[in-house]
Amino acid sequence: MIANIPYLAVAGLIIIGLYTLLFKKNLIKMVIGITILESGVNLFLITLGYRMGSVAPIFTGNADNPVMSYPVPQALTLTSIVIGVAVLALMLTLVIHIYRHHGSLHVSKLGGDDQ
Amino acid sequence: MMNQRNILAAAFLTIVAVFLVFSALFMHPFGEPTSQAMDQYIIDNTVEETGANNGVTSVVFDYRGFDTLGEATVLFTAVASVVMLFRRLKK
Amino acid sequence: MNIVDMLLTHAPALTIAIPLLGAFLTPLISRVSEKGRNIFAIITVGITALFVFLMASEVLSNGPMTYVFGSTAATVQQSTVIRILFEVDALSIFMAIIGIILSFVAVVYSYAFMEKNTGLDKYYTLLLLMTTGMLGMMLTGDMFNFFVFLEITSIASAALVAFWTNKAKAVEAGFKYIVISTIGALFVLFAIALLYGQYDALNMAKIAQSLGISGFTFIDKIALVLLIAALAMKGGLAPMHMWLPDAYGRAPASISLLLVGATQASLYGLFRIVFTVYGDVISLPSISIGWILVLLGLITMLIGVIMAIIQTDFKRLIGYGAVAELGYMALAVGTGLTIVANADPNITLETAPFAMKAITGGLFHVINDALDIGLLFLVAGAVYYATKETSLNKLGGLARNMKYTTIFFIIGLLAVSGLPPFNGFASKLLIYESTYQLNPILSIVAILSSILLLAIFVKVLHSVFLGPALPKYETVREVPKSMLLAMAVIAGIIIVFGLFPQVIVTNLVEPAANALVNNSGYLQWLTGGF
Amino acid sequence: MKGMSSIVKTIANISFPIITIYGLYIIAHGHLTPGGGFQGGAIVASGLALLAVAHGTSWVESKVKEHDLSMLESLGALGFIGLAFLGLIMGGAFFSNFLADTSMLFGAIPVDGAANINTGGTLPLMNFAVGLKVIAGLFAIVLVMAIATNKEED
Repeated sequence: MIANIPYLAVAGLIIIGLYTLLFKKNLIKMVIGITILESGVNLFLITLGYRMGSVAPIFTGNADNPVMSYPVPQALTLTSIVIGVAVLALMLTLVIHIYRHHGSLHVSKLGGDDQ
Repeated sequence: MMNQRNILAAAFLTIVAVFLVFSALFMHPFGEPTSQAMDQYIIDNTVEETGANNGVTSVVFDYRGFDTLGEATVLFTAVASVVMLFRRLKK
Repeated sequence: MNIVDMLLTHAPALTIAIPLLGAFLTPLISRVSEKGRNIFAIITVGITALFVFLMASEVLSNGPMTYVFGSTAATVQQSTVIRILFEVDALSIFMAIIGIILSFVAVVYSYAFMEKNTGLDKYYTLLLLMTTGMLGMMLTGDMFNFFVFLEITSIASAALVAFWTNKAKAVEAGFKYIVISTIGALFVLFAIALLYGQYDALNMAKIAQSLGISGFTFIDKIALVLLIAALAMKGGLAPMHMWLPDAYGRAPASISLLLVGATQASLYGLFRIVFTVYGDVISLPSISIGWILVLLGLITMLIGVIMAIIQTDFKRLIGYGAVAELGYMALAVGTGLTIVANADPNITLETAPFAMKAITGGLFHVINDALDIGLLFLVAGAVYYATKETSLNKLGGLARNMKYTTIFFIIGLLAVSGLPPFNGFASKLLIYESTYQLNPILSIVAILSSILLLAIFVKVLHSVFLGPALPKYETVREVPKSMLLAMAVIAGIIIVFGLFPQVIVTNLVEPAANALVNNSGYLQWLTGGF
Repeated sequence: MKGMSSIVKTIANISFPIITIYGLYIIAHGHLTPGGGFQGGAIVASGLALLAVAHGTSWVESKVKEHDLSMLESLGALGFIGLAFLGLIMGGAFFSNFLADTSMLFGAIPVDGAANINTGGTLPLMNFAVGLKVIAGLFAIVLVMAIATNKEED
């Protein structure tokens, strides 16, 4: 159980992100919720690549290379973080426009208009 | 606060929470990854094949370089979108 | 001669690289000349279409094609797959053909449709990026690469949905679309991480192979459920379809056309994962994924049709029509899946031939729906271009001045509701026959919703095109030539598919269905060595 | 945003070159030390954002136009995909590292397992291209958003 603490931290982050997303009425808080959710998934990606007692995969040239953690999940997380920045920029742009149109950030403004 | 939509959302949240906690418990223990076929190969011959000290950069730009091209495209898309959405509408 | 062979070997990479190069060049070219940029975009998509058809001839003749990014050396060292690999088999080339037709028509259509708008260099850049994202999703053989291209398509289409920033509804639709797409994509990433944690592999074929070896553990079940939920949400299936009519209804018409392709790319991702990655493992459990897809399809169909009745906005109505059509695809492929992924050994493809017919019907309906719904969106765009009005109550009597658009609308209307001479009928007939054999109620509901769709679109035909000539629209003129050309291309394809369905089914849809059902072809390069 | 007090401006002017050099260092040594095109580009973009905040958007608007930034970004992106195409032509497969172990520019063979500045093959070039793209891109986002929200106030 103790060995899986990081995964429980990931579960906690994702649940907090989802809670903020589902229950908060302010648009900015929804965007924050998505960022928390995204950081939870990134944390999960990173924890997959760790080996007990390993160091970062940087080679220093001395022959006896110590045990190294996996480089692939770190590369995937790099991509995921940049995607998070891109999505965040777009969402905030749209929130600015919604604020200009409605003057308020309340989610009720987004009501599906099945008139 | 407990109107119909919130109950639905609460139910959805608990289902996802159960999924996550179970996946957390059933995952392989934190420090011992079960299989290391791909990563061990990369660690072993990063320096020979790509000539880079930094294993992550060799994965980012050489072994999985196409992902990084996709990622650079994502950033390019985001910048194009933001600039497009803030344009002046009247010509 | 070796030029064609050289191009052919690099075709998968060039299919993605050329529109991407075009997207990066567009801002530079638009500084030089506005007209030049539009032509450049059309040429870029045209060249990409050449490469897609070149690959199609290769793949349909001699089996799946693989392309490794980064080195010519075989990357299957000690049965691990290091680099990113593009796997193009009959199913992905079938979807790529749909994607490239839609984007070519969209580029030609937006030449005149978007003339009076500003910010067009970014518009064309995002259009090309959306095409790249869509094609990338369809051709890639790597899970994480699929996620990256899914994100490119989501961001580009969300921005394009919100293109008319002066309309509050369009910006809201864009925000809803990007929020739901991001959540879906994050759960796809979480499932990919779960699979990576298990098997230390990101290649779909490698994961399928290791799944086959080590069986269906609890973590794989969670990953499968997350993938199905996220991709069904991105594919517009029932419980989470609310974003689709808003996004389709508020976007410019050429973008709605591309959105149809993007949604179907997510649906392709769902089929690829359920049939190929989890192919030989999925038949173990007693619960059948097939029945879930069938029920999802039914609910989607009913919701789409019922909600379409009460719509008064032209494009939102077509959006709900698109939701209903997605229900057909899920229903058909789900019916096939109930047989393919059936636990007890005596129900197999041989004993239940209707499963193969259902999957063929479902896939044929994917291309038919893309064309029919696409044509209807182009007609709605033409009506908006001419009258700046999309609400059905205010429109009327346009047939007098816009003859061709009316003809195209009638073709689209008959094709969507599956009437004989057109392509909708060919695929829906296959679906009716096969779902009847699984359970009669399914095909009854399918036929009823087709009839309802016909009724709805006839009502639209009457309220928009026929009826008394409104004074406001006396001066309405027909839309420019390039828009008519775009609509004519799609209408032509619809008629050709409608008159000769067997030709298309035998040499395009059937190989795709076979490639979908047995994944041995997909894994062949891994097991059989490079 | 209007500019801040002169103290903040002078401190920003002093710290901006330091941030930029550090960011460029991260980009240049992407294949040796932790970091790379994205991380270094983000650092330099944050330095530029610091200037925009300190001096106010009107000053920045007079200095750099959004068009030039998108040109820079397109150039960076073209450099990156150009290298990938070169890999296709010279190295046989799209995105192949055709410069590694060929002792051309950046192509020296790493000796006894330790790479140095000159052995990265196409990696350093890709780092530069991506770094340029990220600098121009992120600063364009910051600039456009600042101008848009700035227009609202006055």
